[in-house]
Amino acid sequence: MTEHTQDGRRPDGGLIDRSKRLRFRFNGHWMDGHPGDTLASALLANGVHLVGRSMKYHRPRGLLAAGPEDPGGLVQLHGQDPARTDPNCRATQVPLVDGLEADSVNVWPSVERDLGAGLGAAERIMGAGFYYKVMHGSQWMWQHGFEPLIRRAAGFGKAPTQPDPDRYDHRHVHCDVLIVGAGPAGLAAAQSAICSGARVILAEQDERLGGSLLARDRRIDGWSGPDWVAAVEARLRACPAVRLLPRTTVTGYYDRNYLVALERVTDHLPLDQAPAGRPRQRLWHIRAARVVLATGAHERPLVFGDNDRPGIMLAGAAQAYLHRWAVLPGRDVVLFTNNDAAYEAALDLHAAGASVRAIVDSRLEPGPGLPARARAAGLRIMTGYVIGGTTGTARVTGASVTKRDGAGRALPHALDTVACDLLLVSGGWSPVVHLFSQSGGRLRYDDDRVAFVPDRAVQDQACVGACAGTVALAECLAEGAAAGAEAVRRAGFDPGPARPAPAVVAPEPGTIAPLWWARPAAGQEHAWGKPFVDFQTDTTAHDIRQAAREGFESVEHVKRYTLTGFGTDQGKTANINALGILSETLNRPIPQVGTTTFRPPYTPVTFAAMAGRDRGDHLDPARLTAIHDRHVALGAEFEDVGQWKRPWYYPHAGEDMAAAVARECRAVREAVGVLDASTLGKIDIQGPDAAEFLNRVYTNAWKKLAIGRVRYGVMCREDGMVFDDGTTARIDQDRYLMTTTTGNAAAVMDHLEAYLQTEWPDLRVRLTSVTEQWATVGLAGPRAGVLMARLASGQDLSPAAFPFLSWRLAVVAGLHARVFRISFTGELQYEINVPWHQGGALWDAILRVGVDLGVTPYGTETMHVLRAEKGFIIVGQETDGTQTPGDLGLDWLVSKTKPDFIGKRSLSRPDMLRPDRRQLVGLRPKDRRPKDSRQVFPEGSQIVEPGAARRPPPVPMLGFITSSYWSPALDSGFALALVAGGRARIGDTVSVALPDGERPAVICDPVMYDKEGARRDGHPDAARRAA
Amino acid sequence: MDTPTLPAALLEPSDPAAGPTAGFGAPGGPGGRWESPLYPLERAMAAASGPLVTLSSTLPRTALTLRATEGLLPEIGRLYGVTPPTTPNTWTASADGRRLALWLGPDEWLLVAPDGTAPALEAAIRETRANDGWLGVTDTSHTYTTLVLTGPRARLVLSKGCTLDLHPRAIGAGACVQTLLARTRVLLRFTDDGPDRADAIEVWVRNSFARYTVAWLLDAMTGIAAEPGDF
Amino acid sequence: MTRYSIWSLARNALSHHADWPRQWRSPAPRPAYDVVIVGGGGHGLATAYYLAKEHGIANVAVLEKGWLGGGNTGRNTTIVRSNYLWDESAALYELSLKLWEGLSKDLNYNVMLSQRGVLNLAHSLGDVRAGRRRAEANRLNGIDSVWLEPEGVKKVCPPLNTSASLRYPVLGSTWQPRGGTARHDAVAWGYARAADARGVDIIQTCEVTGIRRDPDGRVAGVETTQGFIGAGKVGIVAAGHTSVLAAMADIRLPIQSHPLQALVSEPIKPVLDCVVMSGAIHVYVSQSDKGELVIGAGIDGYNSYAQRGSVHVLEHQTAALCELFPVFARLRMMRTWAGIVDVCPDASPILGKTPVPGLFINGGWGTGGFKATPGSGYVFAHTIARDEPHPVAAPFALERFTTGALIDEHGAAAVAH
Amino acid sequence: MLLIECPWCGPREEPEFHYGGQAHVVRPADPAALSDADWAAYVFLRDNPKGVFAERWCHTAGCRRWFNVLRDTVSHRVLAVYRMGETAPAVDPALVEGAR
Repeated sequence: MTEHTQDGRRPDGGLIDRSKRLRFRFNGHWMDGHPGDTLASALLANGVHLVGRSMKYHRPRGLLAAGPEDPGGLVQLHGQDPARTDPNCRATQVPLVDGLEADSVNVWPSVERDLGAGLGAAERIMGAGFYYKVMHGSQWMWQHGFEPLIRRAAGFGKAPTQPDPDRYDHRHVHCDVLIVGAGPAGLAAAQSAICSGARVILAEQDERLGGSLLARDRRIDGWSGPDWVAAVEARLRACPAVRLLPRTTVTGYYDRNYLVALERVTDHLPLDQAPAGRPRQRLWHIRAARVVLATGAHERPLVFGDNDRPGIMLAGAAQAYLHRWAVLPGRDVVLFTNNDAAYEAALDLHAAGASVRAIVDSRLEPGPGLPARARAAGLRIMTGYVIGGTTGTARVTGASVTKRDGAGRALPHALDTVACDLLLVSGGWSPVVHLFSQSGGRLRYDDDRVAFVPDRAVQDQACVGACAGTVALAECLAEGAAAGAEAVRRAGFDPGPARPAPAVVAPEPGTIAPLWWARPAAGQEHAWGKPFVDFQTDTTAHDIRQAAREGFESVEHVKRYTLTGFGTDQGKTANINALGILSETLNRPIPQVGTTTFRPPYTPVTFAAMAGRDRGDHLDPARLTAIHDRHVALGAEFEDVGQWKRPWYYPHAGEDMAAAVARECRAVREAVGVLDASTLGKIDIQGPDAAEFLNRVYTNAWKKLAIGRVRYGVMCREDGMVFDDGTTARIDQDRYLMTTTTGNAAAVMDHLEAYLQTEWPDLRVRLTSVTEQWATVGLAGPRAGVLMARLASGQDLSPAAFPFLSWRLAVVAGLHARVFRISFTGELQYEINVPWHQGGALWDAILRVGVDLGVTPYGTETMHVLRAEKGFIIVGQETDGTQTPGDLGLDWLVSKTKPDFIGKRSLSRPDMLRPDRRQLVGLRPKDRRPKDSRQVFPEGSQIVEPGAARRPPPVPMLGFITSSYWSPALDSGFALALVAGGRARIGDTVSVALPDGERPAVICDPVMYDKEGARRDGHPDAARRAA
Repeated sequence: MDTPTLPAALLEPSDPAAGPTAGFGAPGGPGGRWESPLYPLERAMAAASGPLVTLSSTLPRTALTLRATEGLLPEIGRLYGVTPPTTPNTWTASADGRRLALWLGPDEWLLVAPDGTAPALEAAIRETRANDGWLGVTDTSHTYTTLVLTGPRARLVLSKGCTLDLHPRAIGAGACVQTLLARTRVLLRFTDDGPDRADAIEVWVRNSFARYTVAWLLDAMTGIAAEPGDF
Repeated sequence: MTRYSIWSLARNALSHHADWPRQWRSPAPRPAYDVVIVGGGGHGLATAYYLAKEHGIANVAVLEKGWLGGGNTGRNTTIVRSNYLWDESAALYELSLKLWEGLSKDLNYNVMLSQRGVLNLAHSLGDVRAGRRRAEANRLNGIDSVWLEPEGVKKVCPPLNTSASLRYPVLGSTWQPRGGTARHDAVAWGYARAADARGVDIIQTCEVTGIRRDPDGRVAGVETTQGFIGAGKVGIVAAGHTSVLAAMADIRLPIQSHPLQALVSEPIKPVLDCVVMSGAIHVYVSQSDKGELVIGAGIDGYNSYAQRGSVHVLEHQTAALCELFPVFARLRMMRTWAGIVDVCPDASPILGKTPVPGLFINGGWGTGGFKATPGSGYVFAHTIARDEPHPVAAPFALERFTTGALIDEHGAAAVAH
Repeated sequence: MLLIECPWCGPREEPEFHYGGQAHVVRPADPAALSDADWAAYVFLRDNPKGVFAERWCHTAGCRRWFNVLRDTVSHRVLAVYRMGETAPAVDPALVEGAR
């Protein structure tokens, strides 16, 4: 195993802590680095340039950049805990920690010897759009032969195989000024915004403030860049209204200055040093009165043959590695540039002891500033030349310099192949306009700067510094300061007197001339190897030209056809070059070819950070009734009904669900059952027009309901379809209590409020939800009366004195209660409402007092069986939003005399009058076998004419089964169903179509138990037995 | 402030069996007359509380949801001892601080009064109905579970799940807002009832959501000491 | 049309792909056409293709205001399936799926149909009932839909969390093996190339600004940013702008336009081999051939033409994703976008004639249009060519809102809304 | 994420609100007098403009009031907020993206 040493590290300088050594492992090799390093800088310090392989051709790839724009340096991070493996991390953004382990992605068996790279001749075939042109002849061959190969080859890292153990946080904050980016312009903005009283947030993606000041040799007011940054940072930290957010990337810019930022809270700490309970990452949601974008610029590479080898690096990145991390990324250096500014990198590396072999400038006439200094330093400058191609495999070994012909094309033969281990490239700078564009801002192409710059803003914001296309440091500082002060002023604060402009020492930025592709001479276009545009997706200049040739002229088409910009770097270095090449190909100016819109996120955001705390039990609230703990103690299984947890059934030891439900059913039919019905929606309706209101929202008549009485009602939407049902009681002269279904409670409340506030504001009606004011317990069964009498001693709540469909105030188990006589089971039933906080006490009392009566808790499943035996519907089960009241056999509930109610007019539309509408009926197995619980048709089964299911599809369907159960009382399976014209077909035999064949069934009345309603007031026999 | 000339029934519990110490069991405990949904969580709430933030629940109080037109407010104020505020998102209190009126909407208030006074208060307010067919009053004493967050990082904890501007400059004692906390509707009442007139923020949540909200808050409080405390 | 094959590819590789012809021409608009299709997305291009292929009507222009496939065709999550509840929908989407299955061959263009199967998860007893009902109806309609219990779901999709401790556990799922995904851009490009080869003029950056009618009310042509173009018949196939275009002919529609957002993860090695949809907890996910997890959810609640949605919607859907797939929690969201979907009250499209003679509408597909592309184009071409609805299209006529014969597919849409 | 000015509670984030679609659609006084087509128009047909849209929102997580909003469906800019029963105020066309 090779022992790596930091022989790329300079003996002094840099913003690293040399007093500490950090051990890390890359592709199995142990190496050293220092605090302050990124994985990228540490790798370069150890002489490692080959970091990964590209997506399509598996070409060796190294580090092109030093920041988030780097396309190639993707690694999979491992930790002690395999659940924390992290694919596709950018080495340039991974803070080095002790014990870090990283591997190259998308390589097999190793990055040095990757079999994927052996595609050889096949590469030649794989031009743009290659996939679309083959394997279209046979779906089978494509899907079973070719597609699996493509899938296996694609993708970079591997997903974890275990759940993420980390925590993630969210914060919501508001501020007067949000400054994005803490480079010189952002810091200047912050400095002039603080101490005004305005709330300022400064977000910086890096762990250090300073931006380009950390990567260049600059002096401000006599301070070095890092020292000036430290001084400003100290001032900012001293101001309480300023929130500094380092390691925080603003990833999204949404409507009304709403921005989202990802803070990496503990990613830079070794696991054992992360404080307990701290989240791994935090997603900030920021609503800012004004935003200052100081997001800087990205340098772009040049496009030429084999421009992708490890050791080919952006000029500014090399400066960053040198100044910030004291890493000399190469000793024999060639610079290829189309602009003056990049000369500084050659000068810096020269000063640091590297040998600058050549500066190749595509322009004939460089500017007077930095190029002159380079010349003065004795560096070899070749103007009017380009680099045609390179040599090397795992690292660049040479650059072939060639002249340009009359058409500006690179000649196919090298004038000179300059040996080098570092080839610096600079194609100019692209302002980081991503957030500006996300905010809706329009971009403008600036010919002088050869870049898209912000144009018209649509939100309250300012762009400053390199983000605005400004290059000179002094101007960046001035723009920042002015924007900071302006932001403060707009927020209503006084920024105080402007600071004097600082004295700045920085080189002249100089000029640039576009060079989108050092395109080889006509007919020799492939002489120099592959000219890569997108280093991650392996798009070449040839691909772009081919796309244009094939008719893909929109830049969006070209991107999609060639996959330019579809990598994890989202084309930060590639998109503008692709556009330039397309522009040349189509012979149209860049503004006419267009740019792409930038969408969030600026850099990728961890899914779990998006989810924040909304994971596990916090995904959605579980609503619990006052009696919940009793159900748990009784061993209940729960059913999710909306957000509610409702007891489904209460299995005893050794019982399965069927046995438990059968026992509960028998208890209700033969003794007394107790049900927690607290989840039903309850609405207190008050006001002199309440009856009129009910008349309009329900299909039946409400004006004659007496105080103390209860009525069942159904409400429709305007389309005439049943929306909800429930009982409503008249509490007082102008007061009613409406109940709704559990799942629809909020929807009904919204529906009613909407009509009151927007359609009928003249109705004097007030609605208040009292769902959670009351705990509701139902007692049902022939012994319910006896139990009720015990609970409400001294009060006559017997069926004789307390008629069906009425309610009473009573003291039940010593608690003030409202008791309702309604029945969803067909048995004598009381619904006892007590204040929520007393629900537990009521439940306890019922079980205590009723123990000798066989009082049995029953769940929703038993409730469903019992109501289905009686033919009662459940909204959402017998209905799916396409049933009228008539379809459900509820015509008797639809007033013929009321002039109007919600949905009435819809009921007379032609389709509502069809005789073959699906109608609610009962269904019984034709050949009933007692005690055979297998004779329960599956719910959802379709109903067909006998024999129809044996014919080829499509098979006409008559309807389907909405509810189906085993009935202990009927000793039979039975079902409710919606069947076309069903009410006229009672007695007919139809087939239930099951996957394994038809089952004959007989259509019957939906009320299958106690049709005459004899049990509603308590079965005399049962009551007598109980007594 | 109106001078309270209130019948005794509105000041003290009319039902002698009510009140925080009454009932079958201990106050707030299982089986009690006022069984808090939080009794299994009280210990965890205490354990999670510290100098930076505390989480507790309140003792029972009467709460009435009042629906009225503005013209009716003076009369209700005279009766109740405090006039319901017409400034949105604020609350007012009687001179002795025992009766509160929280703005819920342009025609809706929450009256908060000593435990056990609901029946008498409701009846008394209903008396004013003669003046206005728009009046509605509903006892909602048992609808909510009320939590209290105090401490210098109480607002920070809320800001993890609440989109409002919770900066003291934007919202302070005297404010009450209905909003979302995580995935639940809440009513936040801001007071300076904490030690040394520091924040004490009431979080009113409907009973069925109480455990979710507390579990969420406990999670949000985890590791709060390691977090920069600036707000 | 140069036929694509491994041989043509090899031949072109020799010339470094320098000789590929244009996939479609870029003609200037002629003064008039028999049929003008407004909208160069998948549905519009398919309509033009089938007009030429099935009905011999090749004097057709497809007008696109931007670039082909730049609307919802290029913005959707590419799910293909036909397991719809009602007979009318089942007929339409199954016709479509059958066309999908032969589409690459028909178009001589690999649209990368990947029939890796679609799960529609059930998380409540209500979901289970609805899912079983749909699977049974599908089966009788000849659609390969089955019901899976949780163990079967786990077998089909191992990374899915089927533990009972989930906030909303997986109680089962419908499973359509023939469902899957396709490469959305390729669908537009493949249809464009094939339609062009049959003589259809495809005109990009040509925005329709008005619909001109004869004095007798019949459609006469369209005003565009490239001038007036006469037309015997006009078909509006402009998802996201159906209402805007219909308004040019004074037609009001029961359509509202909403943002629909989607996102992808960074590309990872294959880990998910089917499409998973959960209407109840609002997320659906598949893995593309590039390795990205492609994730969608429900629409944003408000009307919008901005191709931009609200971030909390994405947060909710990623929360749902982390719940169903805890092993995906550390992966990263790489790209987000939004389309504009035209939503009908019954979650079914409007397909057919309008009150204006010669004017036809195909729209209102909501979140589910992509899967219908071939079938929609096929029946719409028939409807335009014959001036009477294709039998499969007939139930989707605008009149259903008057008669009440809605086709309520809320339960079958990806996410109920 | 929209920021909507509730007429009573001030600016609040979108999740606190419920969307109610087109504003000023008046329920027919006598539905029985309408033809099927006219009734269908009331129930189903809605404006869907690209540009200024008068729509209803309810501050469900706040004061529970319904109110009207004029909003640009292209820029998402809220141009005006007014109460139920009030008429829509005039809008400065310069602020409307959808008109461009």
